[in-house]
Amino acid sequence: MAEQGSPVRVTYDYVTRTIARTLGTPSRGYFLLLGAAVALLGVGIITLLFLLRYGLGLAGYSHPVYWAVFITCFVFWVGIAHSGTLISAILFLFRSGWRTAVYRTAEAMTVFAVMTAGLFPLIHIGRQWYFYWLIPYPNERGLWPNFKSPLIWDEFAIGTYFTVSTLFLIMGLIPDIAAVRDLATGWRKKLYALTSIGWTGSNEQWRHYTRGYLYLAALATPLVLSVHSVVSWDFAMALVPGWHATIFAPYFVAGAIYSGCGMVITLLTPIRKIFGLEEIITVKHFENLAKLCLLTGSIVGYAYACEYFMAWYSGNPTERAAFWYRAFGPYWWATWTMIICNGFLPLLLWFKKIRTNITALFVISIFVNIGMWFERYVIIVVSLAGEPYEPWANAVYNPTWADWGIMAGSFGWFFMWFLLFVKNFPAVSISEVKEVLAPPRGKASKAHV
Amino acid sequence: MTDSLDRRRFLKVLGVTGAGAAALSSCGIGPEPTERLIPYLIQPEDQIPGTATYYATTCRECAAGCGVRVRIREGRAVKLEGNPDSPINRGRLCARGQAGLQGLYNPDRIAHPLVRNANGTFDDIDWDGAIQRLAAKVRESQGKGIVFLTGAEQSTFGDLVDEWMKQVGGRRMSYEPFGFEALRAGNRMAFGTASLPSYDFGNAKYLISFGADFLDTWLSPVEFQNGFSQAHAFDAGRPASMAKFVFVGPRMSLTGMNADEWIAARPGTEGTLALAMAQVILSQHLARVPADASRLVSVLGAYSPSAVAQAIGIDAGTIVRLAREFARSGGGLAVAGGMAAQYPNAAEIVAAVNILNYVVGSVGSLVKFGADLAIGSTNTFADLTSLTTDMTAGHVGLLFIHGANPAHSLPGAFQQALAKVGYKVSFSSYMDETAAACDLILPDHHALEQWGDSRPRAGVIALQQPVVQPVFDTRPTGDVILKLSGKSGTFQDYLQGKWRTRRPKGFDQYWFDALAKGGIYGDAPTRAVRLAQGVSKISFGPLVAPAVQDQQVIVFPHPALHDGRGANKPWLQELPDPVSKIAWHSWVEVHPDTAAKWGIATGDFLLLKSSFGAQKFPAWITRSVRPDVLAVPTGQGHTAYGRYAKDRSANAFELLGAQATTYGGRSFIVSASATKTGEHRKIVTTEGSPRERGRGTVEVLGLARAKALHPGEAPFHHEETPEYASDAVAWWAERQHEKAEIGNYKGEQPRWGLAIDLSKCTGCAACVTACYAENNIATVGEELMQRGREMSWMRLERYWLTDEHGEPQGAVNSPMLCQQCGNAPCEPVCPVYAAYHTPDGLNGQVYNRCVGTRYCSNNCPYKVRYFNWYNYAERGGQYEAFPEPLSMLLNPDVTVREKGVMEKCTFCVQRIRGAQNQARLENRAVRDGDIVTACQQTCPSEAIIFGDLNDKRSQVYELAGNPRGYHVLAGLNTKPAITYLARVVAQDTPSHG
Amino acid sequence: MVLILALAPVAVNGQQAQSASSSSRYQAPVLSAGDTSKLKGPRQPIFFRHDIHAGQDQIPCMYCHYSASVSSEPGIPSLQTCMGCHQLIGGTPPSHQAEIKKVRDAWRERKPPEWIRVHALPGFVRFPHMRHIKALGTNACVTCHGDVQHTTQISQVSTLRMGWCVRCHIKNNVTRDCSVCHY
Amino acid sequence: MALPLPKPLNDLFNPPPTPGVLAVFPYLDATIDAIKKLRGAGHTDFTVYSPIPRHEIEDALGQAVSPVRMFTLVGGIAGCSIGAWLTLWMSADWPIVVGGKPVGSIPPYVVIMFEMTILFGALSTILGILFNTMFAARRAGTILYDPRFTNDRFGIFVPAGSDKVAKVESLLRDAGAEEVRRG
Repeated sequence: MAEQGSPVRVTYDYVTRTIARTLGTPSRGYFLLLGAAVALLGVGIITLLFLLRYGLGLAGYSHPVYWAVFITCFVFWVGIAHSGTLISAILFLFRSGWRTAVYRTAEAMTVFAVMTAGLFPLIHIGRQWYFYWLIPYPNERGLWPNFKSPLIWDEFAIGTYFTVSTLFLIMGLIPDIAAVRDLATGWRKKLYALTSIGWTGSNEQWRHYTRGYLYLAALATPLVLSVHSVVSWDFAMALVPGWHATIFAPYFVAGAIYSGCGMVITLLTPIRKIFGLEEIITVKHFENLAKLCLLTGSIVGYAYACEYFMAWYSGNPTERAAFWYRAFGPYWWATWTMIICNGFLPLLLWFKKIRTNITALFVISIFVNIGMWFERYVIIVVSLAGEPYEPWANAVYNPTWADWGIMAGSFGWFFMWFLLFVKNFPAVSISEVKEVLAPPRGKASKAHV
Repeated sequence: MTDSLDRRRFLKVLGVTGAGAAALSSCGIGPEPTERLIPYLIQPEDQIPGTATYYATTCRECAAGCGVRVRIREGRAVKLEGNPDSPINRGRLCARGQAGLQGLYNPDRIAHPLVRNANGTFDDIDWDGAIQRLAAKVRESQGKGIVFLTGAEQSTFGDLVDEWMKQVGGRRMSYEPFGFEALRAGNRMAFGTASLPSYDFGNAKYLISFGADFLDTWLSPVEFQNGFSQAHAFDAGRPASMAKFVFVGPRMSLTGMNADEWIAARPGTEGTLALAMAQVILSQHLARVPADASRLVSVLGAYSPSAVAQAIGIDAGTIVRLAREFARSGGGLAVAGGMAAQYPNAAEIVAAVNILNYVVGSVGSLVKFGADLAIGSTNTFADLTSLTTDMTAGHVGLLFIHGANPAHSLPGAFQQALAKVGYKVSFSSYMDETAAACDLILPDHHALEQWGDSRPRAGVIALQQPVVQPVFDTRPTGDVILKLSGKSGTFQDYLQGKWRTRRPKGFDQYWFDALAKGGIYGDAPTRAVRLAQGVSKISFGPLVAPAVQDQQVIVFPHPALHDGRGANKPWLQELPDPVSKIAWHSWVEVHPDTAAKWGIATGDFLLLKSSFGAQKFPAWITRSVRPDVLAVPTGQGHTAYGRYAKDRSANAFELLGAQATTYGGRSFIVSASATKTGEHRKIVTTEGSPRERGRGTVEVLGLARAKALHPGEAPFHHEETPEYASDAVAWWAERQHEKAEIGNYKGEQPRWGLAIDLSKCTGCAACVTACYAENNIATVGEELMQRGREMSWMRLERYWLTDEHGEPQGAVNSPMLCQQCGNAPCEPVCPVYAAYHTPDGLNGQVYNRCVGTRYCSNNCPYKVRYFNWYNYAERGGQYEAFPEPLSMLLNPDVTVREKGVMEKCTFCVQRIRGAQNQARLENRAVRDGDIVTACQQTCPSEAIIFGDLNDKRSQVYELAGNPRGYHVLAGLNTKPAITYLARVVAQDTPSHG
Repeated sequence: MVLILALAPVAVNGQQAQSASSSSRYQAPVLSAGDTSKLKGPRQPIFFRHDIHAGQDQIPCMYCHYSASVSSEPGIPSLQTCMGCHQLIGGTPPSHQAEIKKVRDAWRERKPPEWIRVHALPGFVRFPHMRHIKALGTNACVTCHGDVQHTTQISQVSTLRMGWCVRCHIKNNVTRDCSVCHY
Repeated sequence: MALPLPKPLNDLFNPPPTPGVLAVFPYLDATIDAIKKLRGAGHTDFTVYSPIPRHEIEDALGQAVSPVRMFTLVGGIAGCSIGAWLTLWMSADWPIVVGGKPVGSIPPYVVIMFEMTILFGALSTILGILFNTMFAARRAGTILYDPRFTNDRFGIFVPAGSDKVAKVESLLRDAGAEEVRRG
């Protein structure tokens, strides 16, 4: 915001126009990026067609590693989806002002990440064409799904999360769309006129809007925490050593927010540069995000330590075997990638120099993403491969082109939507940025001067 | 899928045929094809559609002559089961026997006669043309030497061949790759008789096997295994419970794996050990020795333990101990065979072992001459060598080959010799190496399609009858011969004629009984034998260890593929070798020390170069072989023999010499140089951790401890629930149960359960193949198996038993299959109830409801759920498991699973439902024993018992309460329905990793 | 000829008309080619009429479908069974004679007719006929196959879908356990 | 901003125009002043435009708390009970035992209930906002509006008949409106 010594005076008008400018006609670079995303998506779709025709055998699965890259990606994207609602809802309840400049991006990211994550359960099941059997709909056979299964919990949690976060995003957008509507011309004006559903900013509208927004935030907050807890229960409810742990819910939530913040930084850095939003998204915002990373990252690191400690302290031979296998088994490289990226890297953020250096943050954020992907890979694949209950079960797991193809597709899908969004809707909240500005003061008398 | 089964080919069959075997995919995408129902022309009175009928016949997969009952559904043979009436296998069957079906419906069978044309390839020819052509050949080659080479044929067919050969002035020879020349020679040396006695393992009180793999390949494996498990199993009731079993040999085979003690004697010194033991027994008067044994003193004098210990490679004390144990047991049985009977000095070894039996008086009681085994009566290797010479010299104008594949297993000289033979005729049903080299192929019926008999043992005549219509345009060789020899009638008439001579009066009844029982089962009187005169003059060879220059390479018969005849059957190819757990390719066994010396790891290729041939095999590094010995299995390395066998790995026979041994046999040990080629392959193994790591997967008890157990004791209970928790757990279980008492789950229900006695299980894996056959389990092939995608619902886990030095003394084999848990972890996680608990206590798996989340498998601590990664039933698919006509052996009562669904063992639920339906029809309850699972039915050692755990009178209930009983991973409170009975080992301080 | 005309209307909706007159012994209608084309269900290679055999002549179902009461499969009669009667019976109306001739020809040529399957269950469903007949009696066929005795050409009358089975199981208060039918 | 909308949406979004005065204010304080003055002059149903929500304005207007919260509450409770019904009834409809657990076991179902609570709570909150704001719009009728209100200007529209217009105008000017319009 308007800090001392900032070159331009950030006024309401400045905010509106700067942000509205981001919606201008896109550059060639933009189209290149979009093209790349769509191409990746194409790869994913082709891979999926192969999977449908020939079966999941094309992926790297092997007994007993029956979940692998697909579920890893699923958890990864669900994780990404978390910071958004956290920043917009929880920080909103905490009245922390700095969120205003970044929460729109985060929220959009959330929605698209959930859209991506939601695809994986459909892709990874053996008979994708029967996915609807998981939905409780009245059918001729008189059968219902099994609500005891964590997968059904997932379905409800993810479904709810997608619906609510989408509504939350749209809610926040309405006043801003109205703002750009009043500046726009041509087809865009029509579009915004429709999508702003008659917003004028009258006191009645603000009155209900603010209240409603508050309650939405209040609902979204426990939801955020629940969703990744439920996802974590997919594993915690199973008796696989390395999965079956009570620490999982908080551990996953922290991890999710950690990865989410990482992704926000990854996305904001270029947006800020390209759209010239330096005055609105300042270093201070990045620093705060970094702090959030530091906090959650430390929690994650602590969780890792906890897992190993409990494995040792419990004296449970299978637990011990599982974690020994993790750290020193054939998949040690994955484990150590995860520990270094998530356990140690965030510690750099203790230094203000690094916290306030955008480039450094950007690099770190990339590693955070990688680290968190590997965390899920380790938890899922390595725990199954190291199956210690049944000494005879032997695993020889290696991902194949099919795994990578689908994963690439998911990134394409995500970035396609994100890019489309930032060019067509204000990627930074107009009204809320204004809220944290000093309003134009002044008495009638002055007005006449 | 239904319409893909070409009904026309087998009987004119009901349209409903195979509807049961319809693939799940019919519920997938796309409409159902309109089916056609083709009625019988004439209803066979013994066929009820939808209901199985059983016919008794004889298994011809090896020469043991086990009786089988073939399960027929709508004219298709869908399962082979042992015939309880047969005294040979007593209703049991081995993996090779089970796989006989895949020989019948093999996709690579020769469908019609073939004749070689000018440019060396084969043309089709009609039967009449072929027979005329052959008749002409016979006429013109008379006097030019006619030879008819058969397999081990002690049968009416053999007689017919003999007659015909007499008629055309030719000679018949029979060939068995792993012959028994040494046994006969050794018996002649010791007792002056060349016949092979039958062995009574069942009543032995102490067993020593000098190399004889009587559980996997030696003589009559199923019979011996059945007897062995009786003697060796632990039974608290019996006075001399558990006969100790000692295995002497350089390599631990399936048989050796079941030993309580493994003596890795230096190859060739087995006989020396036997003599030394005999010497101890005589000198220390440990047994009441027969009078004439005194003549042995002179011979044995030299063989004092101290004198020979170094040569054998063990310390004298061990020899004395063994001798004591053996003699004192009052029922010691020593057998020599396998490797020990295939050394250059094998005859002496056998003679030595005979002497050992003789001095403790086992000859006559446990070693029964009189009830002689027929298999020994094949021609010797020397005869075959001379045949080769004749052929090379061009003295053979016409060669017939039936039921043998010498081109694969005989030395290369034979192949070259074949080229010199005027005209070669093969009766093979498959295009094996020999057939491929012949000029005319007249495909024979499969054993299940034709009449025949065999005389495996004096007093036993096993009858063989056609149980299905011929699958292809083939003809019984018997018929062909009769036609050629100008006789009228078919081979069936000929056979009946022969049988009629045995019982002219009341023949029809006699014949009918034989058909119903599967043969005539009599007992030949035991013949007393005395020591031969020359026994004192036998020179048993040097007492010092031969200086080992090169590595000794042992070539041993593969337990499943044997000499290679099993290699065209996917079930056998995919069946992991009981010891190495390797499938689909062969290997060379290397001791870790040797491996370290050469710097090789498992999977590295070793080039073995003997003075006769060179082959390369991937190394399998194991302590189950002597450091100075390399061991290679036969069975692979075919250059023909169909899609499953062709170009797979290397042929171990090619390492062996062509020179016959002094006793006319073939030496299967050869010294060879081993060099690392630098190539590496990922071996296809199902082996996980060879050590059980104290996870409670298998439990082992020392003999003393086991004996001390009294009924009601439960030494393993603490693993189930710790004392302090048991009350709480019980209360909780009760509450849960109450809450679950609703709907179908109300009231009295059975709880199906299994009891598996690890003291009986030998790890022979017959159950695995039986499970494949019963449950339409797909074979996935080498590539997928390498990626750990085998579908075997039942797997055998082999955990080494080690002595204090960590050297393997044997292994515990534990069949691991779905435990049908009471509190199954797999069930609650399934989002669509595809995995659920049936009222009768099974873990139901509803294939057509499964969407394939695979969560159930992740949550299964036993890892016994298997996923269909591809559509293995897809016509012409890359991984098609049942290519025509293999699909005909699909069990109509079991769904063929589609891609994307989870599958697993359900205790043969189709058999359970079948029995329940039958009982309902007869207005009665299901009785204990009505339901027999496929694995239980076939288990040669009777280790598996199925039944209702809620039925206090059932056998399984009793076993479940056995003090040795335990549940795998019981600590997880999964409440498995399978009770394992702990393995009991003779030494009292067992350790397993 | 007159007879045919007289009966023609009945033939078209023969079922209802006949089941009404239950007092007198059932007379299967004689049909002209035109009428038969209107009938539901697939046209079989031989125009076999259950209404004549089972209805008019009152041959019990189990006479031909011999294994329905003892086995899971009902079985379809072998050609021999047909010939058992049709050695002698040649049929009166020419249309009948024509069909019966087909049977005799098939027998002579040893070539059984390929019936088109009407009632088919997917491969993963087990339906033990004998248990259902045991429970519901020998006339229970109609519960699933419809009023065969008065049906001229067989067509599938019940959906044979899972819900249909389950409803009946609930009605009769018998087990709904999945593994009774699916394995 | 009139958009072509189908009835009845049209009535909802574009009610008949209301006569009155629209004032544009550059400053917040001036706006507050104006509001105070208007209320002092007995005006109640005027509309205040602002680019962002300001509590000063709310205070000045002295509005009651929005009824949206009731929507949230009701929605939440409904969601929770639907969740409970869904899980318990569906388990009881075809009782299947899994893992030796009770057929209807609450602990796992709590998750579903919770999610349904949130879902329905959120949905009905949205409905509440839409309903209320539209209701407000409807009551106000179509009133004058200026695009700058979403940017950096505040505005007040006072509905006034031709008799009162002049008075209101002067009042707003005094308060510091930089522009006043009639409509």
